[in-house]
Amino acid sequence: MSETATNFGFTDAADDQDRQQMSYIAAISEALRLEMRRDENVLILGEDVGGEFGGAFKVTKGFEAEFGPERVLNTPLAELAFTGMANGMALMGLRPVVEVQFADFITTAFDSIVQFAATTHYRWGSAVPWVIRAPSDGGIRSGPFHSQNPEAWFVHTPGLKVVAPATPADAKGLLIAAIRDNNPVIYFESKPLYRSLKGYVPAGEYIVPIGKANLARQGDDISIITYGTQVREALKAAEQLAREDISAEVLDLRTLKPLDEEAILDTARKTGKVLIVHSANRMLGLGAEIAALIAERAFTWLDGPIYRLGGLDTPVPFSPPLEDAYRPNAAKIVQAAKELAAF
Amino acid sequence: MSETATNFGFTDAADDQDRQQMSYIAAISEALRLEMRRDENVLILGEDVGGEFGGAFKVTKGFEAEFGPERVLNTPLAELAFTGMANGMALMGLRPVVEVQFADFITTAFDSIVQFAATTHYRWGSAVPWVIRAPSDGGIRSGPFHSQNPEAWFVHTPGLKVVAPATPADAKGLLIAAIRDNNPVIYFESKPLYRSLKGYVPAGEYIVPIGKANLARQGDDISIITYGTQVREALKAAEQLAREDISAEVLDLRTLKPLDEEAILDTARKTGKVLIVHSANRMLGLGAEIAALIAERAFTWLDGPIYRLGGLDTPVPFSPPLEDAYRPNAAKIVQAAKELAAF
Amino acid sequence: MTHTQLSPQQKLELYYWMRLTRTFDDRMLALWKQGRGVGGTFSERGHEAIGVGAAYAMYPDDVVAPMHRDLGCYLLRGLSPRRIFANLLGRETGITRGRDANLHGMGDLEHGIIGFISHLPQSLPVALGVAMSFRYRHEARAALTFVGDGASSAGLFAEVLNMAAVFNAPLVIIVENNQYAYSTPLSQQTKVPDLVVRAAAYGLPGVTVDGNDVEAVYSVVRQAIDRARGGGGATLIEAKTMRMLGHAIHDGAEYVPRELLAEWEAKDPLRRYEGVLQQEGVADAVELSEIGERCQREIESAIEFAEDSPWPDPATVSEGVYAP
Amino acid sequence: MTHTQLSPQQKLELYYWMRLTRTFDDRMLALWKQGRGVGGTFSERGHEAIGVGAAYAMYPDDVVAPMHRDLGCYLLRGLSPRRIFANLLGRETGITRGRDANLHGMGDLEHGIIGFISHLPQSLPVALGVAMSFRYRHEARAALTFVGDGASSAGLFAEVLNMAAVFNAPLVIIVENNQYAYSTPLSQQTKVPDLVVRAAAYGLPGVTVDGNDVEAVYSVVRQAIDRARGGGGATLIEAKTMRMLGHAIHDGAEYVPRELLAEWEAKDPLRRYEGVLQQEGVADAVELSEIGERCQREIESAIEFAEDSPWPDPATVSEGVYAP
Ligand SMILES: Cc1ncc(C[n+]2csc(CCOP(=O)(O)OP(=O)(O)O)c2C)c(N)n1
Ligand SMILES: Cc1ncc(C[n+]2csc(CCOP(=O)(O)OP(=O)(O)O)c2C)c(N)n1
Ligand SMILES: [Mg+2]
Ligand SMILES: [Mg+2]
Repeated sequence: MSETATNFGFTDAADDQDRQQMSYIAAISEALRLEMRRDENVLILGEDVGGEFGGAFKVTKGFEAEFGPERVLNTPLAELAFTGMANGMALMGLRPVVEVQFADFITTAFDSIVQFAATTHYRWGSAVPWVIRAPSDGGIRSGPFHSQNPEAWFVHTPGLKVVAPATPADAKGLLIAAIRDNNPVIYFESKPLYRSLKGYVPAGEYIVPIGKANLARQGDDISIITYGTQVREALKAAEQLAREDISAEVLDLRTLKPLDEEAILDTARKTGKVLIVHSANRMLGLGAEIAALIAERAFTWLDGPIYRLGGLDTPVPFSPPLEDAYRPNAAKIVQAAKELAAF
Repeated sequence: MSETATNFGFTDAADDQDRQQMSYIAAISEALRLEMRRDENVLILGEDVGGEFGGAFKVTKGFEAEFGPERVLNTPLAELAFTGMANGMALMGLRPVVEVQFADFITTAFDSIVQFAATTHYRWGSAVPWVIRAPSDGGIRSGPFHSQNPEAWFVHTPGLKVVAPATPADAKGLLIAAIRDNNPVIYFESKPLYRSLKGYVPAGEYIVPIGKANLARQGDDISIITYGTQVREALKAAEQLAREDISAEVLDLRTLKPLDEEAILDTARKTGKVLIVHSANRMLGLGAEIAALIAERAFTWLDGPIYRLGGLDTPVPFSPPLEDAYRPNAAKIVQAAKELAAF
Repeated sequence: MTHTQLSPQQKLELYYWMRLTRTFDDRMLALWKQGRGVGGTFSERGHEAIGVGAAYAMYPDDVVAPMHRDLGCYLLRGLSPRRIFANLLGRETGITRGRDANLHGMGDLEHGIIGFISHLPQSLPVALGVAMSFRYRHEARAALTFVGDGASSAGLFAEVLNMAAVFNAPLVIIVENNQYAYSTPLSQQTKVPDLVVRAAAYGLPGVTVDGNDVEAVYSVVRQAIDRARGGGGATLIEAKTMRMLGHAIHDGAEYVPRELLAEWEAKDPLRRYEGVLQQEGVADAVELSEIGERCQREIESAIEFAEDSPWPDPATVSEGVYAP
Repeated sequence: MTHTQLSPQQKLELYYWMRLTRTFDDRMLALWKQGRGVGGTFSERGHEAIGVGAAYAMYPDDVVAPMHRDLGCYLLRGLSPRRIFANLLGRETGITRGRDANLHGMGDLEHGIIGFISHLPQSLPVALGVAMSFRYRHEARAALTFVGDGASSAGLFAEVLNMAAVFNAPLVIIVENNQYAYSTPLSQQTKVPDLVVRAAAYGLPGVTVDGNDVEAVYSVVRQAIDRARGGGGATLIEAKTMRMLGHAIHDGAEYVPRELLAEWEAKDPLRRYEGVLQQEGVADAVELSEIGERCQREIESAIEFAEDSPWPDPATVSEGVYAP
């Protein structure tokens, strides 16, 4: 097997001073710390987030010492209630940032999210400004319950916003934007990128607006539309494709709800050939909405079928060869892109 | 307002002897009764399903008298636990049919469905053969929490099957098929059709196979692909369109997971113009998957963009003018179809 | 139980709110029978003393998350009968502007009220969060919420009791034990006839109160609120009562033994309080019926207002999904 | 607590299973440290007496839904160390054929075992359903399941206690109170130090047992199972113990006071039982170490088997999502 066990890289988030090479997870910690310093209404809650421990991934390591236990609230194991509690706090003007230990456990809080938080402003006009941080995605041999990508459920739910950063800078900028947004925002962070992806992160206040995609690479022959962990794979694939004289554009969605429809339609219209990629299960994954959007509003520009590459329609398997078969990666993207380019 | 309050038609399910004019809800009751008589392993559980009462919609009225309280089990108000209980029963070879009082409350049982039931056979090879009956859809002025169409969440989840009958005959035949299926099947029944839709229902054992769509009407110019309550609207629309010389084909999906891909592709290839309709929220509703499927595999046959008509991307509003604005209906289908036909 | 001393004026206020609630309820039911309603609706007949007594015990800066049988609480906290009726009828002038149904979603933070959602018992963690926001800001305020006997079987009830205890939250939870959850009697819901025993299992104090005695309700809730506001933490109160009509308007409740209803009819909170007030010389029959007439007029004018109110404009249907 | 009489042979069996469990655990940890593991894994050090004592109390036709610290239970119910090790290493020969991770998903109905899922405490309602299937078929069988102190804060725990009582289900629930849920000590999890008090709140009998005393565990579980099989309904048992290592393999558990660990190290269930057996003259040190060597051989051969086993074929990845 090529990949070894990573144990999710459970170590302390490096307090990286070199902004050129800041890790994705350090960028998350920095965003939280800055927002908590800026605004007393921002607090953190979830299982094991407090104490010296600072969360399963150590994102809030040191936070209790700086902000005190009231602002870094260790909760009992009760996702439905503590997310519901965040609803009440948010209604009273606080800005809770809820950590679900793994994105997989967000289902336990489902009612508090999709029924209460998502509908409240529409029903009686009061805002529920919270953020749920959900460590998602796999490729690290953690099996069906620590590898999930449940974003599609929330994208389907009116009243929520959903973001999924693909770079350290976006991890920071989107988290700050999410905390300042007046709506419930689910922030899907990528476990596989935590410590393996480093890059430049602007210092101080840095906001990436919700709803704006990022054209991560320009190209002419084909558009690869993706987000989260798969952006890195798509960029790798695009380099490979370039060597084979296929010019691929890579659009990193960054925000999954609301979608940046113009950016999606622009790239589709430009290249006429679209490949959508995500780690989540393919059937009715976000790729379906993007394909449907393009098939409706960029139809006359299309020069080929719209391809989707997603996780297979199985639970996420544990064993390395199975998980590798399950997940999209650069090689699979290259293959699909070549097929499409040749159409 | 044209429509008056219906209170969901809360009366006893008619024991309609005239098979030509059997109501949709009577067909559901009949399927349950027949299956319980046939197989001792079939039992019913849920809130208020037992006693003289027989469920919020009276589907199981008289069942306790016939089958006894052990087979018609009134549960405490605890969806997560009683659905989890159904998981355990199913593993031991029983065939529980769970009634969630309204489809809206299925979210309360989410973990037991999407995490346990959906993954068990893949993980360790044991079958979880249950059915959840979920009374869904609106148009009857019951507001955001008694009108939902949550099927997309489950269609996205590998390991589940999802059906949604549009006629009394299918209500019977799909329920029997669901009970006999060795997998967890969510059966979305349409509240608005309960007593307002009547039709011929075959007597005795009648099975509509899971996974097979029904070409409800043949046509040449445009394909309307839909399911559940909207089939009736689509058929009405098709008649209207016929009067305006547009020949519309109506495909009733019947099963939402697994999709009858061939039937979908066949109609798309035949007419080259596709309009997808459902009551559920449009964004990442089932229509997205169908559009994506067609955009990938029937691309060269398409003569126009793929249109989707869904519920608006809002919670389901209560007030009649708002709910009417929210929901697709025959008139809106006609309008969209004419636009598409003219493309 | 020693009642906190109430003045005659206060007693008359309690009576007024209960009477207003009953009048609202009666007129609503009549309207629906005439086909003038929209969708379904819930009666709170039999629950008047709980909603009113508890709301009367609140301080102005406290916040409440009521459930579907707490009309009296909404009224007392300041939602006008007009806006509520308009809500029931789906009008633009209703609290939810036609977005939410019957008593759902009637939230208004100006009045310290959290809107209700169907998913039981979702109000509980939200009220806990409100309480925790007070704790967070070191404000001496309390949150109050209600839950039914049926909904107390939902795990969320236990999660909230536990967290309220762990966090020493300024929260008061009132179980309205009305013996039934829809058609399901308490004996099929749980093996413990006294739901207050759940308190101890999570380390909270628990109190039982006669839910048909408005002053008793007022008194225990007031004590619990004072305790919460003073930093003493959460309390669970079980108010025993009876759901006197069906689960909702369409339900004839044939499954409820008629003797049980007769037994509780004799304990009707409104009639009973009329007796108390007359016995104590607070008011005579004439004065009470004057209050009744005043309530009648208010409700009639509310109905008129609601029925004359415009429907929401369908063009606005997509507005408000997101906060700006 | 009078222990059901165990024969010397039975006592040695109990010892063997605890020793096998410990040996498995030790070797697993060593393998992981050497980088030969795949993904993460959980140690059950300290929990041996609970998993083994409880499983030993089961009848062959009973069914168990274990959690992530019940390795001893899986072994005793008949899952071979080979298949378990192969599962840990993601091999085709593992119980889940590479589909599920570490101790998750190790279900095998031939052995009366329900596979575990992460979402806590999902095993509880499933075990309740198993118990209800026995009741439904009028079979004198019981279901047994385990839950952690942390997971007892989840509402599902309360829902299941309540439903088990209402339905008089033949179910035994064991709370493995090991003082911590990941980094969270019990005092931050709940205000009640004795989780067994929850039983009364739902109308169930509750029993506390020393979770480091295998015979005591056996005895109380046996009584509860007999009661369940005899139609007497469900029991909640709280077994007190200590999680002796980190939450999972990656976790050094620096947040646990070293004195607390030292205190519990002295009560190590395996060492302690060795003392009992020697004192009672059931076995001497030589006999015990012979058992130890036997366990060592079994585990080494299991590891060899697992490491030599083939990986699953990626072409099969989509197989088995649905039952035929
Ligand atoms: C999670 C959930 N499941 C089911 C329902 C449907 N339902 C509405 S009220 C009700 C009974 C509630 O009983 P109780 O809590 O005792 O309140 P009461 O109506 O008696 O005041 C049920 C089952 C719901 N609202 N929420
Ligand atoms: C619903 C849910 N939330 C969070 C987790 C993550 N998690 C795994 S084990 C654990 C702690 C469990 O503690 P406890 O129940 O005491 O069992 P122990 O590990 O101590 O044996 C947590 C929080 C989970 N598995 N399920
Ligand atoms: Mg009740
Ligand atoms: Mg523990």
